[in-house]
This record gives sequence, structure tokens and C-alpha cells, in this order.
Amino acid sequence: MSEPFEPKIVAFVCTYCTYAGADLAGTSRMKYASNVRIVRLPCTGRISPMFILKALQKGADGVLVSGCHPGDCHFAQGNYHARRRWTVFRALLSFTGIPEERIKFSWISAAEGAKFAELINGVTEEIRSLGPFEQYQELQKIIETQSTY
Amino acid sequence: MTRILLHTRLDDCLAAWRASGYSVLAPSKSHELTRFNEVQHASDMALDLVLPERTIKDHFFPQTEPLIRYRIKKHEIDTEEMVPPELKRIFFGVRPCDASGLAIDDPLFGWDYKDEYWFRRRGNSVIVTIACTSADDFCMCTSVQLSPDSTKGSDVMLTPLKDGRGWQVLALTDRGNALLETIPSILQESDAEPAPPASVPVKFDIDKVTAWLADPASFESHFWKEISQRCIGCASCTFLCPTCHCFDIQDEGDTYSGIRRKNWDSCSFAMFTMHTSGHNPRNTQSTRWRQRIMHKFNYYRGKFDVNSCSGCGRCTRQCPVDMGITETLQSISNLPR
Amino acid sequence: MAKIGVFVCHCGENIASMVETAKLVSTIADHPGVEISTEYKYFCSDPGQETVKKAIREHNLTGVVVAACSPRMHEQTFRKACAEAGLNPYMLEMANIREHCSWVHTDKKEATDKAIEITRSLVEKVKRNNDLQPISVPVTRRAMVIGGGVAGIQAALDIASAGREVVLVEREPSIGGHMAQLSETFPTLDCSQCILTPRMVEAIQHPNITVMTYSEVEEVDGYIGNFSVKVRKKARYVKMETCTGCGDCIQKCPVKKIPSEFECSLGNRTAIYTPFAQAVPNVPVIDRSRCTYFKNGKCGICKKTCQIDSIDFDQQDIIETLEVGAIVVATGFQVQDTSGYGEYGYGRYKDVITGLHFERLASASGPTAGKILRPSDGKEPQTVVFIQCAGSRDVSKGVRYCSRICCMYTSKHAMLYAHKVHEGVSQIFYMDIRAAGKGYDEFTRRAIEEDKAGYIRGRVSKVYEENGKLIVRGADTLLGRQVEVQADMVVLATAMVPQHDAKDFAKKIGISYDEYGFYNEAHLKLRPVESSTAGIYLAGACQSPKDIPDSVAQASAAAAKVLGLFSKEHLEREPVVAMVTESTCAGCWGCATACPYNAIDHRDINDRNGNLIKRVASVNPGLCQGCGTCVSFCRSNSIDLAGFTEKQIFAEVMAL
Amino acid sequence: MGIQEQYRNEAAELLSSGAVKLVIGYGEGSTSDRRRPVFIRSADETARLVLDANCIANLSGYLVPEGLLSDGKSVAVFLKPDGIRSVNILAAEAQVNPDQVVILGFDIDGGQASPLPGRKATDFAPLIESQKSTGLSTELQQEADQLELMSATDRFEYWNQQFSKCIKCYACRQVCPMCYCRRCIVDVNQPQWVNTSSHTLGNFEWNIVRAFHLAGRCVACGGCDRACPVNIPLRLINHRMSKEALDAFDHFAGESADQKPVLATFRQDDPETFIL
Repeated sequence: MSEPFEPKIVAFVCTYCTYAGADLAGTSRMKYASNVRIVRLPCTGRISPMFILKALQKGADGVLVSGCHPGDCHFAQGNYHARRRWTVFRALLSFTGIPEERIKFSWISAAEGAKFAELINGVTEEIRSLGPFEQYQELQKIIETQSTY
Repeated sequence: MTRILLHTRLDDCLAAWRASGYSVLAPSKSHELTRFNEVQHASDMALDLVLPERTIKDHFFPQTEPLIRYRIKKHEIDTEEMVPPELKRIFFGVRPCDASGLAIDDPLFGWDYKDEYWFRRRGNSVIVTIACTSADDFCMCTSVQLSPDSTKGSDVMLTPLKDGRGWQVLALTDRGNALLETIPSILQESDAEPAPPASVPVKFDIDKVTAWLADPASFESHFWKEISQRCIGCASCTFLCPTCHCFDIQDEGDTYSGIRRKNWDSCSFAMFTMHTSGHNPRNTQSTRWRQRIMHKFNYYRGKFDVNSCSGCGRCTRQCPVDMGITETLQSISNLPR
Repeated sequence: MAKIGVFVCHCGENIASMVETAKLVSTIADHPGVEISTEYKYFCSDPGQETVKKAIREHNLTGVVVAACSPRMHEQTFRKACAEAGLNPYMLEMANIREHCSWVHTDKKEATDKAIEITRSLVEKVKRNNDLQPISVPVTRRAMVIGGGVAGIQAALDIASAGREVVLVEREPSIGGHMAQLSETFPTLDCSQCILTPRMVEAIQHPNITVMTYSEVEEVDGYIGNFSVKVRKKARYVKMETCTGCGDCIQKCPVKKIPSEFECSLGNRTAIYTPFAQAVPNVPVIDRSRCTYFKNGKCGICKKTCQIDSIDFDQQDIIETLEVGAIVVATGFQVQDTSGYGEYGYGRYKDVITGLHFERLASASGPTAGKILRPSDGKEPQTVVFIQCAGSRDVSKGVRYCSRICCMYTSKHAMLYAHKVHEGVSQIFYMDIRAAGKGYDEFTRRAIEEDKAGYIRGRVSKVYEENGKLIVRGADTLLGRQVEVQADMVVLATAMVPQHDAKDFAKKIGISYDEYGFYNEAHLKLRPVESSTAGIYLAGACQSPKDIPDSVAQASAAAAKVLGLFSKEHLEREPVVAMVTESTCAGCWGCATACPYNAIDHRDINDRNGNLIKRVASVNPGLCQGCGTCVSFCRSNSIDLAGFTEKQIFAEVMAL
Repeated sequence: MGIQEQYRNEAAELLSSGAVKLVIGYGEGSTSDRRRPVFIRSADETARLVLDANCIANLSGYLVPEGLLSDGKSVAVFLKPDGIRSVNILAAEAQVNPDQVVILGFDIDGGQASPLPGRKATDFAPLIESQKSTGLSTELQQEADQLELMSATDRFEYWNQQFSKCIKCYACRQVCPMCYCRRCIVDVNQPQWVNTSSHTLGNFEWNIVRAFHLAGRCVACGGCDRACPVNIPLRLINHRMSKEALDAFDHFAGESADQKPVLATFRQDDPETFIL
């Protein structure tokens, strides 16, 4: 390998807390790894598990899902609903062999710019050390090659 | 005197074929499923099955097949055709019903436009069939004018020997002859007796069935509702069928590129005939089941003069609610005149 | 066909110094559907916006991506620019390449690549945006204020004085709330009732205010501008219309020994009663559970006494449905039950009382006519110990928060005590003195310096009785030693907690609450008087512990919010709301269960003859806030969120 | 009188009294150990009903088709406890009116079918309650444990092999009483969340989505597992979801007809140890 592995990470965040937290990291000129692409949603309640699967299909080596702390949801309850879905979906992914380490969940408030920057660095580092998610990416490759039958 | 192949020489046989550039596929069990997989040794094969769960159709008309790769550019779309590779394949241990299935589908894939994907694979493949000496409750080849030792669709026919040591070998086609020429020293001459074919009782009167189906009055018969009441509308019968051949074209990809694919489709699905408007001409399961039966034993027959059924019985064997062609055709043939 | 305009902003050097904007512009120009891709130093400037508008008009753009700062910064700016150029404002997306990119990365190539990906994915999203129109909702310009304490009265008066109708609902027989119970108020020491009762009278006499006392809100339906509230008017058994409040019935009522709630059981009341002499309205109620007539059908003395026949034993509760456009919740607080504090002896020793008891003792209209007398023997206590934070800031047994008023009222109590019992000694155990407020610190200083309030910094471990004296044992952490104080009376500064039924009530009206049951504001700093539900506002201690000035201020703020809402006949709302695909909805109601706003109803789909074909979900756009929780629940994708549709998000992800 | 005789009589009684318009039960199948669903509309047909230890299918899905219950008339159905739980879920999700469902309850134990007393879903509440306290199937758990012991990589490979067999015949979906959607997510093509093609990725996505949609709703009747023509151990993935719902949220699918969907509700103190 000539170039070191740079993981591709897709983040699904709510606009009111984590997106704003990322904005704060920006306005505070904190520096963090550039591997994460953010998809902005109104609320974590809007984040469907399908998003995570599609991100993996698109070659993400890791996925981050983040929203308001419990009790802080702009929509009062969206993150509580999201938390249940994540609990179940995470168990499901893990059971099918998608490593838990690759799918991260966090609460980041609009005030936690520093936490956001740290998290991005931490997650990027962890996924980098895990290496590319070849097993899943292989599934996509099979599609693109000839039918084996 | 006929030529025979002994079980003990099967590995030599496989080696010779591989040396001649063939890959050999035979029924085998992997991950709790019996199907045609590539095999290296005789011991990999599961030849004592009445039938593997999956048909060989899968290897000629796969469940999903890439046709065209496309790339979306600013002002145009680049396309690249994807054609199946040239692979010399031997299907060893095919049952007569599955082999017949290929022959039944040949005219469909070639009547107006020659389906390159199907015929390229057909041309590259040699079908080595083993006649059936046993059958189960679901076998029904004899009811559709075939038999446990039917040679239809086969290139080479193997008939088990009575003494169980091997098979009588008979080449049926040029392809079959060519195949046997790769193993002249492995085959031997023998007068060993062949085992009698399995006894498969006739379960319905196919002539009576086809006559009834051809009667326009039958189309609206209450019979269809009765018989299909428990049908849940899955596609396990169609997808396990050696002759079902319906497909759908799908584009799959992202913003930048993708692949146009040919995917199996099934008349059992409500979506099969769903119009964009929301109207569905076959909006009940009974009309879908009627379509399946009519297609196989009326329309297909009308067009190609053959029933689109080789009597393998998988539709009933695997049906989650114990339906299938046998029960329906039996009921039709028992209908009062 | 999509014609997307992409406008890459340099933000001076803020973006351009880290992102190679020229590369971004040219790469995006090559993207399918991009009609024009261009850059400029400041697109948010007037000439910048002009460029965007011109491009929209000249190229007939169907969508715009501004690659610049956060949408939280300039989305509105560019939406407006789009609208001015004739493009639906919702056909805009902001690619955040400043806060999320140029400001946080240090490698130009990485930052540029990221900026390209961000922008590209939003181009794909915007291709699938739809024209959205703001939702217009009619507003019923009448408000309901729930809770007739000082906050509720203030909110009602402010709204009413601005010319809007108000219904003020109070569950007790009289408005006034806790403030009516207080003696003097800090930091001015004016008499609580003297300043409150004129407001109470003003409220009941105000032509725009309908006061409904002895009434409870049963159910709230509807949404901002259009609430329908069911109020239960509890049977008073006294005719409001005719009663003159002469009080003869109260005088004659033979059941006299009922501990008075208003007096914190320091005094008694009768079965037919008004909670206090200055009650508004001055119409008594019959306490059915205590009344002899209701118990066994005998008595009826009040009825016989009443000269105008205002007693009606046959009265029933009445449910009244009121249409209002806004609701102010001012349901107040209660004091924490201190029975868990066995070490303080509350409940065991009669002379261990709460601050609210002390208020009644110190009140001129109270059971002792303002004399500080011990409940046990009616003697004047010579030493009073005050224990602060008896429940507040106590993780183990009480509540974690500070009740905010106790430092001040304890100082006040010490002062009042000193004024009434000149030789009396007051000792105050405290953790910290929190006296932030106008004139507050000066007030506590005055208590210490002029009224000899003895402050001991430390916690009390035990209160016990010895030889008829209460012994308060505690620590003086400043001196670092144990102290024991002999006291004649101990006053606990108990915590302020939510009403016992606060959570149930919140569920009833559809607002959220915190772990304690205080009602959540929409944003602690920026939207402190709005609840999480549009059109429902908060005032007073139901939101968090507050003193009178803060309660009144918040009430006026809530009133201002209500008046703002009422300033138009129609209200425009963001069109980011959920919508149902009726043809595929299976009517499982999972979305309705999940919706935090009860915004999803059932809708019947009938055939031409009126026969029910099926029932499907239906979103009330007036209630929907656009969180999308329903969308990710729906198994069949039959509900979607405008502005963040499945198609949009899918395209965004698939372009990454 | 054996259970079959008893239930035939009851079915006849229900039909002849007009209490129900239809009895959904089991009849002889194409082999001696196969039973197939039968639909009995008159008392004189009840001799076709069979009830024995081979009657394992969960028939509750037949209650759902549009129009069956719209006339307000009742239908009787043979159900094991799993099927009764399904009816509760279908009622909770407004797909059937439980008042229109007459349950002919039975259980299979030790190779014998035995009657369960009760006619309405609510009658079986104590039974379901005791099932909940007993917990999920230990056999399934042991099987699932085998997978849990693998490394994630091996587990992925295991499912990769399993799902690569899938042919998207949707027998799992069609046989499942919970899959009553008018339009399945796989049939949504704007956008195409689930790849419709039956390549391993498409199969992977389909099976994951179905398991997720069944979370807290699967009653482990085993219908999908038996229906799968390519023998994918769907029971395991569904069991894992049931376990999560029970462990994390104390949710036992089909406890009652007013049970809220586990993913449409929450508690403020739901577990969240995994959230950073």
C-alpha cells in the first residue's frame, strides 16, 4: 500500500444539537480529522436505520449517528425514540457481524464543540485502526462484477 | 454391451474433465442447502438425493444478472455491455425433470430474439443426467408426459446399474459425444443390467386439464378462488421451478454509476402486474395463481406446444402452505364434466 | 431537467484560504444537472446576493446550492434572495464548507475534497427538493391562562389589557395562589396581600377576563392558534350568580374543626368556606367530603341560613369546552413534603415547622394575627433556628437543584422575627447564601447587621427534644466544630417542588417536563417562556423555582408572546411537516403513537356510497413540528417529511 | 373425546349458531405429516378439520386480508399461544378487531395437541404472562449463542453465506402475520432503499430490514424459518431481536391487545450504555 488508509465516515446528525455543535467547533477554529461527511437531519428521530445501510453500501468504513442529549431534544422526544431504534438496530448489526466499533452513537449538544472535535478525531482514529470495512465493501464489489452463476 | 461408468472411476472422470477445461457442477450440500455447486471430488456430490432443492435453471438464468454497466456524465451516459464469460461447464447428476426444464425454456428464450445470456450458457454446458430410480411423494413427471428416465434436455444419460456399482452411459447429443471422448479409458464395456426407473404414479389426466384450461369459460370459474384460498403470494414455487422464466429489469446504482440488471420476477407477487396508476389487473391471489397455471398449461402450450412444467414437484414440496401444481391439476382433472 | 446553480463563497479568506475554490467550482460544474457554478468573495453581501438572483433569473435555475457557511447562519438570507428572484425559497440548500470544513481542517487537499463531496451531495439533494408553501393557520385570538397565582394573574392582566380575551382557570376556590399566603415579601417587606389583592380584584373585574375558579383543565386538543380546552367546573354547591359573599353560611356551619389548607393546618375552617377572607371571588364552596349534609342528609343549616337561597346541593360538575388560540401554563409549585427528614423532627415535634408555616404565623391575617407563637403551646419562642436547604441541593434525599427563594425568605423570616420579638435570637444554618437579585444581598446584609440574624455555615445533623427544648445539633464548618443550639422553634426552608400532579397535567396538555416535573421551556436561554409545544407558554414556578419578581416578569414575557401570536389573524408556519401516502398506509398507527406532538390523526377513506374502505394516518400540519420521528418508524415508507424527504436523503447519501 | 373431535364439534357449533362466518383451521396435507390451512364455512364441512401435533403453522395471518372482517362478522381460528400473541399484535396495530376473532386455542406438548381454555385473546392473558416470565426459547438462545461466540468477521461470513442463498422469493414475508404492509419497503423504488436484486448485498439488506421491522413484533412462530426454501436460519436473527426487546425494554411481543409498539414508545431511562 502506498498511501496510508484514510477511513470514510458518514455522520447523520440532528440540526439542533450536533450540527450546531459542529458549527461551534468551527467557529472556535478547533481542528479535527477531515474524514467525516455530515448529513443534516431535523432530529435524530428522523434517522432511519436504512441511512446507515446505505452509507455502508457507499463504502463507509464507519458511521456516526449523533443528536441532542436525552431531555434536550428540540422536538422533546425524538432522541428518545431514536435511542430505542439504535439499541435494537445496533444489536441486529452486531448479530449479523457488522462490528459495533464501526457504528458509533453519541449525544453532542450545541455547546459541545470541543466534544464534537474530540469525537471525530477519536472515531476516525479508531476506524483507521480497524482498517477498511472490506467485508461489506466486498458485497458491493460482487454486484459490480459478473454473476457467479 | 453398453458403456458403463463405475462410481470408483468418478474421480478420474472429474480430473479428466477438468484437464479438458471443464468445470464440473453437481448437486452438493453447502450451508444447509442442496444445489449445483462446483465440485472437485466425487465425495462432494450428493447424488442420492431425489432432487436438489435448487434447480440447474439458476445457472442459465440466474436470479440476478448484470446486463449493462452505466456511468452518468454531465451530458451523456456511458454504457458497457456485460456478457457472461465463456465457461465450459458440465452439470453432472442432473435429474431428468431439471434437464427437461432447460429444453422447455429453450423456445421461450429464442422465439423472437435469441437471448444471448441463456444460449451462450446453454452452448457452453453439457448436461449429464442421471435417471431416477427413486421418487418421493411430490414427483409428478409422469403426469406431465415425462418420465424418470426422460432424456429431454440431456446431453448424456446415465442410468444406474442394478448392482449399484455405477451407471450405464449414453451420449445423446454431439456435445455429449464430445464429452465422452475426453474419458475413453475411464468408461468400460459391460453388460451389467440397468436398474428399473422409479415408479412415479400419474396424478392427473393432463389432457383433461389442458382441455378444461383451454375452455374460455374456465377463466372465470369459481374454482380458482377455492383452490388458491390459502396461497400467501410468495414466489418460492416460481423461483424453485425449473421452467419459470419471468424477469424484471432494474437499474441499480448511485449518483455516478450503476448496473442494469435482469432479476427474477414472479406472477405470484401483487407487484408483478401493478400499474403506475395504482390499478392492478391481477389484484387478488386467485387471479395470480390462475395466471401461473394458465401460463404453464395453456398459453405456453399454445405458443410452444409444450407444457411449461417438467413435473419436478418442487412447487408443492417447498410450499409454505402445502399448495402446488399437483393439487390444482388434480382438482381440475377431478372436476365434474 | 434540473438546472442547479452552485455558488461558492470565499467568505473573504475564511474559506478560500483552506479550500481551493476554483477546483471546487470546476469540479461541481462537471456534475450532472449543474447549470452554473461560480465563486465570489462574499455571497451574503448585497452584490453577492444580486449575483445569485441574477443567475436564477438568467438561467431559469430550478435549485440553488450556496457553498458557504452554516445554514444556521445564512439559510434565511439566501432563501429570501431565492424568493426575490422568483424561485421557491425551499429550493435552496447550504453546503457548509466553512464551519464544517475550512475552519476545522489544516490540509488544503483534504479540505477541498471534503468541500467537493459536501457540495455534490447537496446538489443531489436540492435536485429533489420540492416547492414548499408556508402553512397558514387561523388564530383564535383568545387566551387561556391556567393557574391563578401571581404569574397567572399577571399574564391574564397583560393580555387582557392589550385588548384580547382571556380565560383564567384556577382549581382552588379563589385565585391568589401561594402569594396570598405570604406575610411580607423580600426585599422590600411590603405586605404580600396588600400588593396582590388589588391585582386579584382587577383580574376578576376586567371586562376581557373570564375567571373560572374551582375549575380544572381536563383535556387539551388542537394546536397553536386553535386549541380546544375542556374545563371541568367543579360543583361549588353555591350559586355564583347570586351569592353576595356575606359569609353568614360560614359563620353558621357546624363543622368547624377542619384544618385549613390555606393556613397550613395552623388554623381551621368550616365545611362551607372561602380559603381566606380576601378570596376572589368571594363566594364560598362546600367541601363535600366534610359536609354533614352530604354525609347523611341531615343539617343543611347553610341553606336555611342563606337569605337569598344561594345554596344548591344539587349542583353538578359542568364540562365546558373553550376555544382558545394560546395557553399560558402558570400552575405553580408546592413545598416539598419534609416527612422524609426524620432527623429534623418535622411531624414529630409540633414546633418544627416549614417556611410556609412561618409565613402564616407572621401574616397579619394569619391564625395568630401576625404574632410569632409556637404551635405547641402558643408561647412566643425566644430562640428560633432556621435550617436552610432542607431538601434543596440534597442529592441523597431531596432534590438536586437550588430552590432559589429560601435564602431570601429565611433572611426575611429572621428579620420579621426580630421585628416582632425584639429580644428573640435567630440562628440560621446555611450552605451558601445565594442573594443574587436586585436589592437581595443588601437585604441579607441588613438581616445580619440590623436584625442580628445569626448565620452558621453548616448542616444540621439532628433535631431532638430535651427538657421541653428543641436541641439543634449541627456543624459550624467555618469554625470547624460541632454546635448545639437550644431552640424554641425550628423553621425548615423546604424545597420548592412541582405540583404533585404536574407530570399528569403535562401529559394531559401535551407539554414536556424534566426529571422533577418542572415544565420544559423550548430553549433554556433563547425561548425560556415557550413550552415545547407551539402555542403553549410557561409562566412562574411551574417551569422552575422562582420568586415573585421573576414569576411576574416571566408572566409578562409569556403575555408578550401570546400577544405576538395574536397580532395576526393567520399564522405562518414552516412547511417542514410530515405527509402521508394514503394509498400505502396500512393504518397501524405507529406514527401516531410515536409522534411527540399528537399531530397524527386517523382519516377514514370512504367509497362513493360512504362505506369505509380503510382508515389511514393523517397529519395535522398545524400541530406537526417536523421532527420526522414518524418517518423513520413507518415500515412501509408511507409517511415522509417535507424538506427532508426519503428521496432527498437517499440522494444525498448516494452522492457521497 | 379427543381434541380433534371436540374442536370439530365446537367449530360446527360456532358456524351453525351463526357466531362465526368462517373457521380457519388445519386439514390433511399432501403427505401424512403435512397439514394445510383450510377454510370452513359450514357446519357440515367441519369433518375436514384436523388437529394434532403436526398443526404447527400460525394461521393468524389469514385474518388480515382486506375485507375479511369488514362486515363486522366474526371468524374463528385455530391458534397456538404464538398465534394468540400475533392476534394481540394485529389488534394493537389496528389490523384486526379482536372482538371479531374467536380463538380455538390449543398447544402442542410432548407430541400431543391439547386444548387451551378461552375464546377471546384476553382469556389467554395469564398464559402469555407466564410465557413472558418463562422467557424466550432456550433452544434458540443456545443456537444464537454459538453465533455470538464467533468473531464479528466470522459471524459476518456466516450470514454472508446464509444470505447469499436468498432468492428473494419473500416466502418469509408472505407467511408472516406481521408482514401485512400494503406496500413492503422493498417495493418502494422512490427511493430504492433496499436493493431489489437478489445479490448478496440486496439479500443482506432485505433480511436486515425485515428483522428490524419485526423487532418486538415477532412471536417466534417459526413460520418464516420453515417457509424459507433455501433454509436460512431466520429464527436466529428474529430471536436476537426479541431478546433485545425483552432485555432492554421489557417488551414481550403480543402481551396484550393494547401493547404499544416497542419502537414507537420509549422510557426516559431506557438503557444507553453504548452512546458516547
